[in-house]
Amino acid sequence: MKDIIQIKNISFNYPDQERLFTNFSMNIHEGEWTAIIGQNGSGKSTLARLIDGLIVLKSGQIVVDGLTVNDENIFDIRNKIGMVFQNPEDQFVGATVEDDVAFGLENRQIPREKMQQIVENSLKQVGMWDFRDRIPANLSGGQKQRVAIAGIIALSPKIIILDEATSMLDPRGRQEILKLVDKIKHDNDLTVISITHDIDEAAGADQVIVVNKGKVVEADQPDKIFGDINKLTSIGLSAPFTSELLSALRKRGVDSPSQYLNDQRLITWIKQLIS
Amino acid sequence: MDQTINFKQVTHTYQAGTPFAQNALSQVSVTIAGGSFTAIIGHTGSGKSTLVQHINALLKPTAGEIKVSGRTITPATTNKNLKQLRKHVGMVFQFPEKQLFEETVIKDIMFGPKNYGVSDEEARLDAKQAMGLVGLDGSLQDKSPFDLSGGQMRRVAIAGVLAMKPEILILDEPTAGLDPRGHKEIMDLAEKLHQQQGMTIILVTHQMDDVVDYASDVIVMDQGKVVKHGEPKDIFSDPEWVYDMHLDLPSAAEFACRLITAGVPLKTIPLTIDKLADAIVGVIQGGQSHE
Amino acid sequence: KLRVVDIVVLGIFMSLLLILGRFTVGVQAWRLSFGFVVTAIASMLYGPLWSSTIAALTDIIGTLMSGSVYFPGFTISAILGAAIYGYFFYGKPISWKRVIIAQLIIAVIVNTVLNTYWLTILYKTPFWTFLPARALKELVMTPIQMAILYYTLNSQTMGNIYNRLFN
Amino acid sequence: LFGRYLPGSSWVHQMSPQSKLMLSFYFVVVIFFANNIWTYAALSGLILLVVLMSGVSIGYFLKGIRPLIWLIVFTVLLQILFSSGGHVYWHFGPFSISDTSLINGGFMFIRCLLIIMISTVLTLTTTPLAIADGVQTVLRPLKKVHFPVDTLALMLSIALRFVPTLMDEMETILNAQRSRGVDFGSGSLRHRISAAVPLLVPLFTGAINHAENLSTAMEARGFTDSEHRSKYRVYRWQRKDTISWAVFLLIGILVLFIRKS
Repeated sequence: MKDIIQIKNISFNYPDQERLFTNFSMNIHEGEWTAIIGQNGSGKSTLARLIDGLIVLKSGQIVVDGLTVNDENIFDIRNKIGMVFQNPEDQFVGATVEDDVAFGLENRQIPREKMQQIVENSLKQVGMWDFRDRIPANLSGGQKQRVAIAGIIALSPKIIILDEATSMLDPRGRQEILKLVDKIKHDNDLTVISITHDIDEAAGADQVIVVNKGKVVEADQPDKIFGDINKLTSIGLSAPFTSELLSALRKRGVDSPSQYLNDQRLITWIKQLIS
Repeated sequence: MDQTINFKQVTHTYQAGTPFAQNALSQVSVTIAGGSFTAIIGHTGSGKSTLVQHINALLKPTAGEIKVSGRTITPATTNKNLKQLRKHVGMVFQFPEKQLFEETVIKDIMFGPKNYGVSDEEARLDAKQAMGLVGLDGSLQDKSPFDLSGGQMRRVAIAGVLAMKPEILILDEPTAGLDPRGHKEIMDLAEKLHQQQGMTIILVTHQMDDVVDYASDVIVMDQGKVVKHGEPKDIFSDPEWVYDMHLDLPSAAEFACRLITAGVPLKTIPLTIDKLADAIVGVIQGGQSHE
Repeated sequence: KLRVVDIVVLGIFMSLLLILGRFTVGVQAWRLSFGFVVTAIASMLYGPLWSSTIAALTDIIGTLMSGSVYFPGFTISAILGAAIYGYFFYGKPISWKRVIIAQLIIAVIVNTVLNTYWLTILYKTPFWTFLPARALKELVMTPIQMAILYYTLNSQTMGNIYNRLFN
Repeated sequence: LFGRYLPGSSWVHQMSPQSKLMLSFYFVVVIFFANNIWTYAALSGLILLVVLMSGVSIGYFLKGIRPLIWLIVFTVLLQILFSSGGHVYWHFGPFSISDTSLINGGFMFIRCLLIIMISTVLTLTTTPLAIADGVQTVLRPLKKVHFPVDTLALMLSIALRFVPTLMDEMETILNAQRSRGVDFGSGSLRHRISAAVPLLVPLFTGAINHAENLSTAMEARGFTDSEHRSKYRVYRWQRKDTISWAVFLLIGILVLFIRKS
């Protein structure tokens, strides 16, 4: 598996603040959905900003799709990465939905005729074409995040980084956005990095990286990570629903597996138990 | 004092008398029992926030009346003399850290009590007590609230409301944007205030797991009306209806529904993980006894 | 040369000017809007050129959008006011002396003389009939504005904002 | 604040915002040349035509005038009491009422009405965004003297985009502080001004938060500077604009001819 992002021995701290990362390393596989989890203040969002060159690295190296993150490559790298941020309100630049999707295209000086096509196409992919002349004040948080995603599709990147993109949405809006990103990932062959503390979302990822106090605690497939509830709660996270249920069954004397099962596999296992 | 809140035929129209007039509440009659932990649920725009803002008269009804601890709020209620009511009904808005403004944590928490004419010393005592309640370390009191972490800032804001010693506490999505640990701390605080201090808690939320874990009563709103009012088990007993309201089931209930669809014969729909585990164990044993 | 964040901050200040310019405290003739605080803060952070530019633009846009009568004279007043704040506050310690002189110049030249003169042109009314009432209002409001400016610009919040933007 | 736009597809709605903007400005200038019954009649006729072409009911215009009624009455009264000449009916100290002053008062009334009407047509038929775009187009020639028109255009669009957001936030902050016992609407002037602190500090802090986040998002989307960008939103000059200008210019020339010299 090719690593589309390599983070090698980075160290970072904000001025006058404690060291956030010391000799931190991790890799992101191309074409996978990687969830980076950790409690607030663990440095997850800083990591996303470092990858996109939005904050300057002090030491170490980050390579994105063969390019080292530095002043010279910054715009090529930003062409490869689309970011969706936490607050839907604070990433809407345009006055209306279509203006906002066009913003990134305007920055790249795409001619107007071509822009119109791309904007229409992108908005249709996220189901927001009918809302094209709405102003942000008349959209829900979930709809604004859809527009942000359209703005990313418009630039056809290789990587999407969701920086807590669903944490301010209600559960339904959250589900819809995740489904949408999943569809877009498949349609466009993208790599997705999701920075989140929604464990149930992380449980559906291909790879999970657990970050705590500026260190990678664990990086593996969800099966390997989510079996141990105590370890997760000890670093301020919760366990996925299925792990909690298995643990509750274990307490009731049911001989249950200690590894992580997703919803479907847990249902199958329970059915086997009763048959 | 009696903490019961009584809505009688309350209608609220935004921008009344203009072409943009909108009924945010229509003829709502509901009683929130004193001493209860009541969750208010409903999809976005169903009128939840409008409803709770009537309880401390931030909004006044266009028609109808609200009785809160011996006071009656009607369309004719003026903005004068609402202070006592607002002291009695503490209101924590969504993202309450956005209301912080003082130079130090302690001053910000003292702001509420001082608005009610409490002396400096007394306000300071109330503030310290509130800091203890929300679990803020005393050493933070002279820091600027803007230097704290997001979760701490939220607790400062909540302490600012608790320092006024309200008897009714309204929490509007108090855990939005927090991580799992922060979430649990805030919800446990609400439970503590409910059980130890006998506060009436009104929680506006989208998190159904919190509803079953903490609330004793649930009010379901849809299109400006109260469509159901009861205990959690009554509300979630009909999954179809819950989905029709554009709401979710608690995780355990949702998983139970999927088990039933897959052919696992559960008799009821459990709302919590423990009840679900019990039910599954019941089926297993039941199954074994048949053999 | 402005950084990206400066462009956005100035944009959002324009937003605040549009909103706070219309939000007033006080009753009837003694109303005070907090627009001047926004202008002063923009002037202190970004200097007279940028602050008078955004003041001019918000005057034009704000007037046109609210459907009131647009008159270029008031734009000139807005520019002058912001330029005066900028001259006195940009990159300098905000002392009582500076605040008093700046606000006094604005009160006399801009608010009293110029603005009355604009009304005279716009509605063809005699200059001296409007003047006394306007002068009286300035007499009451100016000291209040001075106090607000001094305490706001020297507040810890402003210090925090300055550090976040420029350090 | 900006809720005055009425959606529609009338002649006036379809004109480009920059020409609407310049025309209303031009019209106000022409009003200053009007000085007799014929000139005012010509301009009133033109305004009536514009109102008809805007497809907006007269009721809306009257509603727009209502808040300004006292200003109008006041200016008209001043005009009547202070202008001199002609046959004097009544006088007291510096005040007098004569036939000339009554006529002047009447003209003043029409003049106020005309200015308000043209501004109202503009706001009722043009979205805030289009007005901002219009202003920007009008300023475009200043680029030659290195005036940062593109940067200002971007600032303006951010400003408009954040007006509803910040108004909502202001409302929430007001409510949150009211819940903490602040009484915003009453008390002495001193009390009211000190009540502004718990409003303004959170409002500004929030504004700076928005600015930091938004600028990060803009950079992530490839923004570097406002000069080197293509443009998505363009308002083209149309035949309707040319025709409207022709009519306005004609009436302007007519006014110059029939005014009292």
